[in-house]
Amino acid sequence: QERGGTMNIIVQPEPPILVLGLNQQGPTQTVAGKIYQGLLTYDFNLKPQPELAESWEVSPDGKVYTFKLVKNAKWHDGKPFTAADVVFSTSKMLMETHPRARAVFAKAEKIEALDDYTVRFTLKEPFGPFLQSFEVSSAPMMPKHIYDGSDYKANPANATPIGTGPFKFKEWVKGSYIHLVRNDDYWKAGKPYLDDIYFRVIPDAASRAVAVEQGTVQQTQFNDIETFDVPRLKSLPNVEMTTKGYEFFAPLSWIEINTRNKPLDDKRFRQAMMHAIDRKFIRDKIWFGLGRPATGPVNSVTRFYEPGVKKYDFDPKKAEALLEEAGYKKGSDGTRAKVKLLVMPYGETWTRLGEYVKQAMKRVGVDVTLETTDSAGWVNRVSNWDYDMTFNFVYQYGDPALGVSRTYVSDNIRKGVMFSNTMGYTNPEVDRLFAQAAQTNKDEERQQLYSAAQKILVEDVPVAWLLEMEFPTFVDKRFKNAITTAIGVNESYDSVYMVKK
Amino acid sequence: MPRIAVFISQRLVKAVFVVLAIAVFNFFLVHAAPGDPAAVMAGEAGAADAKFVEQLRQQFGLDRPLYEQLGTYMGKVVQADLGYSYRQQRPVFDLLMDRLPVTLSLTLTSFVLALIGGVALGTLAAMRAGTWSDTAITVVGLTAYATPIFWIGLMLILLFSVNLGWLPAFGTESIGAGYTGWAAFVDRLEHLVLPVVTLGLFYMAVYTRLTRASILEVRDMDFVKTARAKGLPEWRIVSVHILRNAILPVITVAGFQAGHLIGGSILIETVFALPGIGRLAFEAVLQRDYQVLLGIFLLTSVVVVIFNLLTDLIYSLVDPRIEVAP
Amino acid sequence: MMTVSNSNAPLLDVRNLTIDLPRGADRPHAVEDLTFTLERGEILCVVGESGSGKSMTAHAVMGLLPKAVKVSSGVLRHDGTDVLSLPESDQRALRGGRIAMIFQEPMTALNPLMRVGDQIDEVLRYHTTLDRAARRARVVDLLASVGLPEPDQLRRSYPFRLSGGQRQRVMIAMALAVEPDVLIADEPTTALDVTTQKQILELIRDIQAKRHMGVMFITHDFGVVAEIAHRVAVMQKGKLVEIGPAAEVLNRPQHPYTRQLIAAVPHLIEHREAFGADRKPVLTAEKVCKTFHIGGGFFTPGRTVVAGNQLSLTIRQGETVGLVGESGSGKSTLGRSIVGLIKPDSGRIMFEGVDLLSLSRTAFRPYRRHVQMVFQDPYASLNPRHTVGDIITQGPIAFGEDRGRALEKAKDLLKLVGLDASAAERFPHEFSGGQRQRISIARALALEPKLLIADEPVSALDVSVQAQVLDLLEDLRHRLNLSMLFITHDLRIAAQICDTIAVMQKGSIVEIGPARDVFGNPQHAYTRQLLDAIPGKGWSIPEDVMATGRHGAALRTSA
Amino acid sequence: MTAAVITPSRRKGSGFWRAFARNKGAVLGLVFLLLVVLMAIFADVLFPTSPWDMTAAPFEPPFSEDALLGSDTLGRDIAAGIAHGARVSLLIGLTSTAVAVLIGVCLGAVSGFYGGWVDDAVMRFTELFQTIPNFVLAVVLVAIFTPSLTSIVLAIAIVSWPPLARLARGEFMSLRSREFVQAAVTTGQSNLTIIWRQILPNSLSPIIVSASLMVATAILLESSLSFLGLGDPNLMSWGYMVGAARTVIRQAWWMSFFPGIAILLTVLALNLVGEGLNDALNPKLARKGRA
Ligand SMILES: Nc1ncnc2c1ncn2[C@@H]1O[C@H](COP(=O)(O)OP(=O)(O)OP(=O)(O)O)[C@@H](O)[C@H]1O
Ligand SMILES: Nc1ncnc2c1ncn2[C@@H]1O[C@H](COP(=O)(O)OP(=O)(O)OP(=O)(O)O)[C@@H](O)[C@H]1O
Ligand SMILES: [Mg+2]
Ligand SMILES: [Mg+2]
Ligand code: NI
Repeated sequence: QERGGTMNIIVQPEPPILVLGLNQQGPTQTVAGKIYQGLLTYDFNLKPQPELAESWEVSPDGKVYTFKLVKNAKWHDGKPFTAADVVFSTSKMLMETHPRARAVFAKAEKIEALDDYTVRFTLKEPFGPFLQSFEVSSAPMMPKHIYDGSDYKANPANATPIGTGPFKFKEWVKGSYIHLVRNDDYWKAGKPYLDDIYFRVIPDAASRAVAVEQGTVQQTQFNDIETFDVPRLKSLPNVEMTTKGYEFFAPLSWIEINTRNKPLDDKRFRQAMMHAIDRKFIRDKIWFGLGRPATGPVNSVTRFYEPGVKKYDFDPKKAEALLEEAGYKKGSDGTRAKVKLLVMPYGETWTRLGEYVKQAMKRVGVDVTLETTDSAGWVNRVSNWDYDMTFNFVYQYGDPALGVSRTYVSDNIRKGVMFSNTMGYTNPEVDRLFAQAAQTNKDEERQQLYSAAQKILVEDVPVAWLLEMEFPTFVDKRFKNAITTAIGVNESYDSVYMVKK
Repeated sequence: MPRIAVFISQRLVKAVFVVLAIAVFNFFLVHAAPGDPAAVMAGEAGAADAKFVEQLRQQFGLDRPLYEQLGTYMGKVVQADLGYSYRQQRPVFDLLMDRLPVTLSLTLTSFVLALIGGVALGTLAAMRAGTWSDTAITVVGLTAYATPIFWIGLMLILLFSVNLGWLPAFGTESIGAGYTGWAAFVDRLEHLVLPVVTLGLFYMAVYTRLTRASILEVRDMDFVKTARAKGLPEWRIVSVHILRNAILPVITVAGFQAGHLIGGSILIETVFALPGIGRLAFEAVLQRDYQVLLGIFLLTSVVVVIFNLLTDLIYSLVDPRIEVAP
Repeated sequence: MMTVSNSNAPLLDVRNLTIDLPRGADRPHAVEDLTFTLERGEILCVVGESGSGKSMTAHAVMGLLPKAVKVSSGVLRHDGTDVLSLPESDQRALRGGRIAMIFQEPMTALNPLMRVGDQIDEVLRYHTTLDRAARRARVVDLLASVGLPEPDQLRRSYPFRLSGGQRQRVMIAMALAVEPDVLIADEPTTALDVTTQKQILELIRDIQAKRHMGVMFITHDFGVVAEIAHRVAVMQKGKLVEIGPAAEVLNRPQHPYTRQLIAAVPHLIEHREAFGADRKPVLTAEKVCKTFHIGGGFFTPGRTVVAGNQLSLTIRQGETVGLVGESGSGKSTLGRSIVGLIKPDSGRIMFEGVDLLSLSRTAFRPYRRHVQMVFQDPYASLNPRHTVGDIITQGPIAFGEDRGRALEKAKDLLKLVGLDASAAERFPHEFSGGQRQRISIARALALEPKLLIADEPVSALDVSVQAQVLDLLEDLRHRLNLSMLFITHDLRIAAQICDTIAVMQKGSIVEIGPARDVFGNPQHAYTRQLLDAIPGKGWSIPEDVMATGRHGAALRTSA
Repeated sequence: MTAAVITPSRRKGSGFWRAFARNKGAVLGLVFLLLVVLMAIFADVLFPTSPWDMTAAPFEPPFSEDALLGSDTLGRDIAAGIAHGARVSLLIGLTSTAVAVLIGVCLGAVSGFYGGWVDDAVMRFTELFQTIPNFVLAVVLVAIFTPSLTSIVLAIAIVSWPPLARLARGEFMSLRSREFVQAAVTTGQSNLTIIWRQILPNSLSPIIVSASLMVATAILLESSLSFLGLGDPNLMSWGYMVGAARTVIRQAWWMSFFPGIAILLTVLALNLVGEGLNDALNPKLARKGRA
């Protein structure tokens, strides 16, 4: 392991700002994950690992969490990182600016610094996934001395982010690249190894693929590479592909169904959809082998997955039978019903998927009209319930209480809010199970509650689950140690090194 | 000289009104779109609650009534302030200035090359009207004119970057290569070749056609007969008498299209991943970044206005008659 | 640079020249078996109707024939050398060096984007070895020698700044730059005013005499021929029908075609009685003023042109009032004001006691049918997409006439103007210029007007056709008791058909009175100048030719 | 309107055809265009199934058994897409041109005929639209009103009419002062009759020529919009096919190549026909022949 080397990583789309406390879009996380750090990170099985916190303790009642911080961490401007920064970040700044952190830390009754390197969180009631909420994008540590008392969003320091991470912000040529350089004062001795990281903005998918082939960039992640390019790029001699490193996000894609509208309000219609759509075909031909057909609301790589749920195999006959039973008879033109499908504006693949769903549903007599819109229109329409069906994919953030329940519980039916229960699905039993499971920190108990919830949901089909998505990460073979944890490319990369030939 | 000054100031006054009208028009157009930047950012964040969106709206000034927003905006525009992009956390003017060099170097080089090439080819074709070289130029020109510009771009990348590996496929420079001085300049030039050729090819075809048609028209005019009767050599007749007169309509069209090059550059910048105004515009539409979009509209209309003005000035230089009838 | 010449040979010797036209043209040869010579120190006038091949001959001599047109046989010698067999570079040296040419249209014959001095300089650059300074001096000399004022400044002007006459002088200066021995002038004065024409003719004659050049002068105006020709060649349909000394051809024409041409020339003999001042006035214009503003914007005032300054005029029942004057003097403006195409700034136009200018658009409409207009250009005045029948009936239909009746009447009118009734179903492009002008007249008459405004109705036509149309108008006037305002710049024509003449200059009527008085005893200096400028005054059409040719052919319809 | 152009006179009509036929490229273009139209009309006969149907395995290369020109990423037949796409491309090209011609000619006619402040107002309005780069405006319009057949057609029309308005204005202005129009005024015809019967038919030739070229531009515009992902997702159009296939251009050149060629050839044919029309209808050449 030697020092030196420059890594070029694709970032797409270009992040609006790099201050992770203020913006948590995917690309922001990838770039800012090298600048900022969280207290913890997670291994591939989602077990907490130390980062800025070197150790932690949980009280037996599950209400008090005490973290010991590393002692030698420094902000990029030279100021020491202390418990005050943790308290400021979690109790003040993120409460203002970070919707996900807000939901978690609102459960804390008290957040206090016991000394410069000890922080104690006291919760109002036990919260199962509390320890799952400390990786860099869920709770990035922000410098108190810069932000306290200022208008966070208008702070002039936002242009030059200051974190504790292994890489420092150097330069940002908008529309072109972001340049990070090694933090020589990094608190882990001898690290990082790389000299520079360039994040390059390449908006066109074909160009991104060429960039990988030509070796101009050494890493791509998430959906940078369109699915159809994956098989080809996978066989390149200079890069390695992995689908690991997304366990924390564990994205799950589905057809979101507005259950307020006819005929989608009928459970049998939704079940028929599950039978009419060939998810293996989708995985093989649209996602080119990436991902696994989803069986229910929880991704099988995360915690509390329940395999024993009702199975929907691809069976158009069964689908037709269900439709027949629900009273949707074939009309003279062979059509049973008409619905609209709003295609998600996040790339070609979703458009292809839309076209596939249209054809698949047509085969069982349902006429699907495709609608397209740009991302603003999509968010606007979905969050205001102005749609029949659309696609969506949602991250699970390591725990059903963080990333799963929000989609299905009825008190999260909130008009105008994206990623809430926009389907309008209500089931009191499901509400109860999810609420109870969140409030305990006994894993066996939680497993039982979540299994029960999963069984009900799979029977009800509030959304038509498609795939447990996998993202391909391509990394140049000369670069080692890139993907080591469940947050994958959002890691700090302090142990990545380059093998010189 | 004062005539020119009067002429320019007269045009400028007109232009200011056009530009202001465009600002208002665009303001309503952009705000007619469903969704707003806050919603987009909420969608991209992957998680959101009502407070988050509310905060953003307040910050962007979207909670105030439309006429008030328009008033604020126009008030700023009049003071040459294009506003602030909260999404990008930067003044719109700075954003535009960042992107402008790329777009200008792309469009101006293509424009100049297309103009020179087009006029040269058009002249050649017209002077040899009916021969095989005319046919060849016309056919190639027509083909370039009829091919979707992005398709040409893709094919060129396929050929020159992927298969032959002669030229870089995208970007404006080899980032991190650490070139300085001359090497950096050459590097930038190399990156410009494919986009410029792609964009230029289409316009070259346009100018070739125009020049050819214009020359065919001028060729039969009386004063050309006079020049022949004077016993001048053919090259002088073509260059001094025919071309100078034939170029006028080409200048007019060229001036008009200079602004539209920016439109074409959206496609080119997308295909070749250039951080220019065109792509910024496209992203701004999708992200509902009102301020940036309005800024771009304003900037491009100013550019177009300036180009039209330049065209008229060039015209008045080439054509002495213009002075009398502005 | 003086050229040494082989003095035995004629300057230009054209033998059996035949020029082929491209396939699909109206005849196979532009010029057929043409033979003539041009001697030193002589002016040879070539006359003939439009399309007879005059220009083609000239272009062939210059080696400037259009690509599609080729000399198929014959010999063309210049000073003994066979021009047609010379290589291109030698031909080029000949062009502009020994043979020079000036064209009809001074407005378009000069490069609009080049200073006139530079355009002359070009000839010197390519045909002499003079250095820059010497060339400049020569340009100034040349401009001075063609009578242009302040040549040193004018050298730097662009053509658009010069008047038509000045441009034609520049063209002549350019042609003379390297002292050619042959000058070909293709209708050099046709586009000019009479007064300017006179000056240019004099200039050409002077220079020709001074330098002992041979001049081939193409024209269709026998007045001009009479003015300057030493010899005359007459062409018809590509063939030379008569050639001889001017006096012979003009006064004792042999070929019937020549006789017909000469007979068609309007004759400057007043044969009209003074018109009775007791007749009822149809139209009275009082102090009509019109100023045009050209250009201008927010800041610039632009240019103003006074096209009508206190114009007063009376037209009586059955009277023909002629409006003459140089180009741009405002003749058309007055005519258009009367028919309501232009709104004058002030003044009154009284028609049967009503002031037409005070009427609104709708109130004016009923009066439109009483005042009709015939336009100058027979090609532009008929809608090419409508049938002749449509064109004539549109007016009556607009005034509520039944379509069938209107068509019947249109057919009668066509017969009246000497066309076949079947013409109604055809389109304008199927007719010749003279026939179209008849259609125009029929259209004007369809509304049974009391007053006819004819704005240069014959100036776009060939002489022989001109005569026919004028006779038609004359005839109709008698038959229908029409009043007419006849606008023309040709004093011969005015003299021939007008009872009263009004002379206009720069927007004002400078003299008005009975034709006989105005022509016989002009009062205003400008009128005298105009009359003085009429070419070929000294020549009168031989009586016998006039008797046989013209009045016999008066109403022939084959224009 | 077209009836006025193709004059009832047999001689004139045949003259037009003769002039048109002299231009070999134009005839070639016309023949090709007719083939495209036929293909559009008989698309349902040639390829009875919907072009969206996945009839073959994905990524089949051309000349394979069940897909003559290959299949696309979802196994849809490229040939069927091209045949059905002809319909959409032509439909969008023609309707948007028709709308643009309607707007342009109306505004241009009013502006050129009445002159004065009306002209000034209309021209300022036109300038406004010409100052905004047209493709940018089209993108914004389609994005804002969400991509659909109507919004695409309207957007293309909205960005295309200004040149037509200028052309029509120029024609109307010059024709208005022509003597036959003044003759119509003096014979008491109403403004409407003059605009409709006298001026319009005579100004149509250049308008038809530009319209024919505009159809070509509209097809290109539509494909560019599709390329950026702003096409109507329910319509199989050539532009959509290139746009959808561009990302797999490396693996499957045929997916964007054939529709690209279809656009290229159709646009080329339209241009050739436009030039042929120009040669045949150009009043200048016609006048020359007459003099
Ligand atoms: N460029 C050309 N191509 C083909 N035919 C031509 C061309 N120019 C003239 N012609 C034809 O050649 C013949 C002679 O034309 P020419 O110009 O010599 O007549 P002209 O006597 O000069 O007539 P005008 O008095 O109208 O000038 C006419 O039939 C004319 O139609
Ligand atoms: N519509 C117009 N706008 C501006 N100026 C005009 C207009 N019509 C005529 N003029 C100008 O008014 C003056 C008189 O023009 P008019 O046409 O009446 O002259 P004319 O005597 O008929 O000349 P010609 O013999 O050349 O026909 C000219 O200088 C002309 O340029
Ligand atoms: Mg001639
Ligand atoms: Mg006049
Ligand atoms: Ni008589």
